[in-house]
Amino acid sequence: MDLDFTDDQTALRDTLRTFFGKESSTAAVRAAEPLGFDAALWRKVVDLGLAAIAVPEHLGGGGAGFVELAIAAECLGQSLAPVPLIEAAVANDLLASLSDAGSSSSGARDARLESLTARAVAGELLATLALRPATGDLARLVPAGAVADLVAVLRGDELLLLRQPDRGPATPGGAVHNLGALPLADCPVDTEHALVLARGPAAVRAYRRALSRWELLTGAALFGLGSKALGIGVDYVMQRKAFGVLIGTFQTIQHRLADNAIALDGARLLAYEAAWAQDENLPTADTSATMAFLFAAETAFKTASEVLHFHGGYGYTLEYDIQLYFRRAKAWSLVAGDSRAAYARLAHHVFGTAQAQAPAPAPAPAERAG
Amino acid sequence: MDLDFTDDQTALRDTLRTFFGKESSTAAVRAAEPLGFDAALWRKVVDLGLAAIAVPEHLGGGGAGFVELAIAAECLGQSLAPVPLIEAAVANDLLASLSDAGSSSSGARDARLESLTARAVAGELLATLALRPATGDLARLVPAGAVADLVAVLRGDELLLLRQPDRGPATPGGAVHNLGALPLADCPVDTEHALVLARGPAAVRAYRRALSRWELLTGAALFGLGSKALGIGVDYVMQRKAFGVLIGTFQTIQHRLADNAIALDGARLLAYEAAWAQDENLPTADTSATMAFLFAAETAFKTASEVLHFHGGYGYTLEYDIQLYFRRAKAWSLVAGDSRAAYARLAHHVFGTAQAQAPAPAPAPAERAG
Amino acid sequence: MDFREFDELASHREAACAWVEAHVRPEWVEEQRRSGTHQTAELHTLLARDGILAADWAPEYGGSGVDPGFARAVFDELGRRGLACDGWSTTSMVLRTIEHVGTEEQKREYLPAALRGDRLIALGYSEPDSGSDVAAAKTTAVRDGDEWVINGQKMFTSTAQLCSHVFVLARTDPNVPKHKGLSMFLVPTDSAGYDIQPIHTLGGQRTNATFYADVRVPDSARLGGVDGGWGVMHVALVHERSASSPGSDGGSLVRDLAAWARTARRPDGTTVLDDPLAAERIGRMAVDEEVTRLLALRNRWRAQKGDLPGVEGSMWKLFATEAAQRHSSNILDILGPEGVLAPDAAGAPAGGRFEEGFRAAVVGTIYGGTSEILREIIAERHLGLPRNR
Amino acid sequence: MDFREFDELASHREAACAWVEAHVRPEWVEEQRRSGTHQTAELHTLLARDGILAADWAPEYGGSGVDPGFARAVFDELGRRGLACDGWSTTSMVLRTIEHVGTEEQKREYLPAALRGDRLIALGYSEPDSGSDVAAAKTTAVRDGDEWVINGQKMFTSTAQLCSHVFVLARTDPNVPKHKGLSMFLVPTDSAGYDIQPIHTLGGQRTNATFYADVRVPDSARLGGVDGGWGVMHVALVHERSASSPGSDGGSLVRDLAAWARTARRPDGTTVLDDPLAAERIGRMAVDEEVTRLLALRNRWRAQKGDLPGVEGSMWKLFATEAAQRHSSNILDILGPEGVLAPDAAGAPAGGRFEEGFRAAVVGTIYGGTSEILREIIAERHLGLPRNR
Repeated sequence: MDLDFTDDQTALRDTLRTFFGKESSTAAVRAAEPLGFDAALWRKVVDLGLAAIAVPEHLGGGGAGFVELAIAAECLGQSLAPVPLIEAAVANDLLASLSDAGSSSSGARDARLESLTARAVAGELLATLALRPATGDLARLVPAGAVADLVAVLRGDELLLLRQPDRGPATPGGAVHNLGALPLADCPVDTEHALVLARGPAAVRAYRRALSRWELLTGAALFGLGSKALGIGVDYVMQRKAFGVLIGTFQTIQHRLADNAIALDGARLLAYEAAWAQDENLPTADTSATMAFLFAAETAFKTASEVLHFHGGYGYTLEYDIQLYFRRAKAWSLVAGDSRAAYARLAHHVFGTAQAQAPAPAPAPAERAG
Repeated sequence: MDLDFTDDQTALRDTLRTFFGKESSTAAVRAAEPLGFDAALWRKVVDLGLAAIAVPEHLGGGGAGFVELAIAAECLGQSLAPVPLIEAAVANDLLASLSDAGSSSSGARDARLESLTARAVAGELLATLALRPATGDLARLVPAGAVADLVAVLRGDELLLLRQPDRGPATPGGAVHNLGALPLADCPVDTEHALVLARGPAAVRAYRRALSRWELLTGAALFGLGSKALGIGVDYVMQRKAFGVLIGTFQTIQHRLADNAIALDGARLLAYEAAWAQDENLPTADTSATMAFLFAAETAFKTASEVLHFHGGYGYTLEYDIQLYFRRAKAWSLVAGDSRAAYARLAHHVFGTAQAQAPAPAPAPAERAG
Repeated sequence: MDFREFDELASHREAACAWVEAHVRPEWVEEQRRSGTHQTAELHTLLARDGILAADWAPEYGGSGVDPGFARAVFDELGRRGLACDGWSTTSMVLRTIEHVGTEEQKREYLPAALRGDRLIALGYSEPDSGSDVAAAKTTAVRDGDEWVINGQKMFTSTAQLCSHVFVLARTDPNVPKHKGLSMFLVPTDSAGYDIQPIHTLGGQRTNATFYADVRVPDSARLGGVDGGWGVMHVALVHERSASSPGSDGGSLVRDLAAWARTARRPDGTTVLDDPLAAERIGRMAVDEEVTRLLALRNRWRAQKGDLPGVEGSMWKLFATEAAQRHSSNILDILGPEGVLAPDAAGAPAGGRFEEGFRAAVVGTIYGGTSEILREIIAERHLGLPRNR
Repeated sequence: MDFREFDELASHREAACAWVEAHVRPEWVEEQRRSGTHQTAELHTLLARDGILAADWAPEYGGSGVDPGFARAVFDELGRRGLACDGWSTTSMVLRTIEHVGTEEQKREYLPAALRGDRLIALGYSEPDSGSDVAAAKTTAVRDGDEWVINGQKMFTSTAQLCSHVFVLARTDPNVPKHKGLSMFLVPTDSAGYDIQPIHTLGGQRTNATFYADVRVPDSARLGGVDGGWGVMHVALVHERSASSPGSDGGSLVRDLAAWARTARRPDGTTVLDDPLAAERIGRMAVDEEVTRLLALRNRWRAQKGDLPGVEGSMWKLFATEAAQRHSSNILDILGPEGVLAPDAAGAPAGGRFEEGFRAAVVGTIYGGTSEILREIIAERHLGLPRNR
């Protein structure tokens, strides 16, 4: 047991905290709204190799693991950095593992996949992942879908890679205005030109593993978001006075901040446990990831909501930063769907019979009524 | 609009509050545990005519309505009176309405039903209602089942009246020890000797209406319980000191008590609205009753839990009264099943399509696994 | 007991709908959303013209004799269609306060003009350094002959950009305990030295900071006694916290959600409402809404009997606004990923009304007394607990 | 990073099971429940005989050299079977405190004897008028030559009926601020003037009031400095709040519920776990349990590094006990009407363990520091917020 980072990990965290703190000020975050994408910052993130940090070295990546990615996600969350690092990292990892498996096991190398993977890992192309299976010919509300060149999506039992020639970091398109200022977009599924990454159970397995990894990294980012929101709250209640005293002396404020602090410590432990479990390839890795995601989502939202409330009327103004955190706390988790359904699925995975543990991709969306 | 009681209702409340306060002290409540039935008090309640107060006068009842019954239930709840007044009142009302309908409409008078109804209304027999349809030949955990002479129960689409010759107020039997010290018992369904009260949709309708009335009256009782628990809490925090001050000055205690006070006012309004809606025969009467029950159950439990907690270690001792309230707050509502499922059904009743509003009796219990 | 709502409301619904159909232009809703100004001048003029503003007032002050039930039904119907009248809301609170504590001259000066639609009054209580602790106001009013000279700054002076007056809380005696040295003034917004700056909010509404630099008002602009401002503001606050009528919040988000859940289908053909996890939350919300409605009903009943529902108003306000926050958050969860879509996004459920509602609900527990202040009021006045500061 | 639990625990599980199988008599569980005394003397003797009590101690104080992993696995396994060792829990907290602050003589006097199973020590902090505000203790200890004379009353002296000593907090200087005039004493329960009265609890446990009338103890019974009792008790409290090992709570109610829900069938043949409304709550509880486990893991990791996990211990204790209350209540709801059945009722799910767990969970947020005290510790020491009293 060792709950500390290694020295390298500590150094990485310090570096990234400084990097994101400097490059993703709240002014920069605001400037990137409503699209939620800062192309210059993305370039720098790519140059740091962050989106391929967990890709094996022989495929051009950093050869590190998910603990390192979780560190990056935490720092991204703290600064609300408007870059799709999590999506790109997960998609790159997916492409790399499929490309690697293809070249090593079957021998039937897919040159197109290898080339696209290499360019994604090198940062020339931005890849992302649709969090829900495609319905019909559309992948709905894909995170980073408005700025991605490549989109991995499950359709039926095929895992497809879509090329979006009309979009990419340089030419964002199709963005839909949303609560979290996320570069979401619907992505048409053009099966003729799509690359089939995998079929059948292998496709579902690879897709689910990618979803888990997205969950754990988003959990880490939400922890980062929540911890920063708590810090903003502590600072505010230590400077704002009411009734002649600092509002930080009020018992209800103290107690609610304390509750949030505990939950955030729990969220942190869950996120890094999940990252470690991925790196160790443990059978619990997927349930750990879901737990990390769900708990961080609730904690981040509760923390940001309460801290916003403690700001009084100022919390409601666009001028104060806390609203940036509040909106994203809700939106970052909601893009993966209703958490209640996820809790129910989790119970089956943790406690269910083998039968109930059969792969069940995240539920497809309800069709809009009109 | 008039949210006040009539003068008669106010007088009834004052009388019953005094009556139950005197006759059902917490010493008496303790003495009646674990069975949860005080035969002497029951005799007095019968003599006051409370269990038949809503039965029409021409059938021997008091000719009053559900607002009056709700007043009685509230006072019972405040004092935790160990008598099955609510069950008896609902069952008597059910018997009276079926007996009345039989004698007036079809002309085919059922002498046996009339006789049993008359004896129940007169207080010679104690009638109750099974809250779940019978499974097989058993009605599980019937409230007051251990002390009732008569049990109304739905089996399939037949509404049956069971005679329990081996049980009754004078000869309690089959009681199962439980959290709320309620005279619960499993009641065998002897179809040969049971009286069929109604069949088909009429049976389901009558049963559902009886359940609704049980819900609204139990809601009123839970409001009474919760309001008394709040009173105990206010008294305690105004006399207990910690850190040199009354604990009633602590902000978190004040705020939580205030929240409970609001919710209790809401529970009271819901309960009396539901009672009024029954008396007025409004189409919303059933959903009102369910709302009153669910909200009062949550409020009573939350209030009793928090007040118990404010007692510190003393709250955990059997010597202090608050544990009596805490246990019953949970048990009184739980005998009707999982509230979550009830909320889901409620949504269908309030918002669902006509199709979804088809009668759906309360869910039968899960069979025990072992 | 009788829980029936004013029968008038039901009987006037049809007439109210007809009035709204005849007069309201649909683009006003979009205009309110776009501008963040939740008050529409043309609509206000029409409401005044047809005596709807003046429905529930005595004839000597301009009362129109229009049935109050009809007027309420009109506002209810406007709310259902997403049209707010925030400027009129604050104005009517102040008018009720004038009715309670004003001089005969003040009643004659302000009431008829406002009921004719010629006056809108914004609330000027909060300041940069005092929100919940509103009695700590630093804005000063110094007497100079028959005039008062006002200096200071107010925050969150909503709809002031359309108002003829701001109802300003100012310190008239700095040498006494803070609650005892305050007075209230009706400050015309065309006064020299008055200035206004917009503040944009999370919910999309525009509010304002307003500035007072040697603003001079006559003594007749003072409402209530010198140094009696705290009591005057209390009257206005009670009206604010009990100013509820069903649907005045712009309709029920829960009802709208239920309508969506009843028809939106999952890929397997079932409706969202068939999902027990959605239905359970919707059922819970329905109960909360009924509690909210009943607490509001009680306020109106109290008002009908001539009482000021002080504690009861606080209870309603606290419960309603906290429930609205829970609901608006739960609603987005039920909607799933589509829940994040903003009003101007294609495919946003109910045109983005839920997403907007989520952002707007935030302020409910702050304006007009934070939840913490209201809990304190209830603890002290309803439960008799000791003051904790 | 490495989140693996002590490998020893897994590798010792089999041996621990075998030990428990070989030595534990099933009727002890029933006896603990019936008597409310959650400590079994025969079991304690066996644990001592086989060196399990003394597993993690230095040889010079009686350490047995038994693998601490095996010992933990045994306690874990006992917990899973519903056997508590509450008397040993308090004793080991006090032993750790003696190890930290005791004199060499005290270590030699108490540690070996306790590790041999010949000493059990109850905690005597709370008093009738001081629970959370434990520093307000009124029990006095007055020096008389080489002795101290103790007078007062302690509340909630759990397992004292089996103990050789009570660890008593007493006031030794009434003329200084309350925290600064306290000292701690190990008071033998065979002292003249000592008395005990049982107190019965909602959870079915028996606790006690203990009385001290001119009880005389030698100065060597004093642990830590004169008037230094607050610091000594703080050490013990840290151990109490971090004294966590998985399953030491008697096993996981949630796991048991899940097992029930996986097999119990509804009339339509589906399992309870197939009910999304049940599954959702079970999933939520599983997350809470994992958070609890990780917070406990962090405490052990801190302890392993030689730190006293003060704030972290408070975090674990607060989260774990509040989660347990939520869970025990949710579990009854999921069980439905059968949830109310007590352990001695026929047909009670899991033999009534859930109903009992519901009643027992109540005390979790009270003993060893109420949730309110723990939040205050976290607010002040972790977040740096100002003291609010």
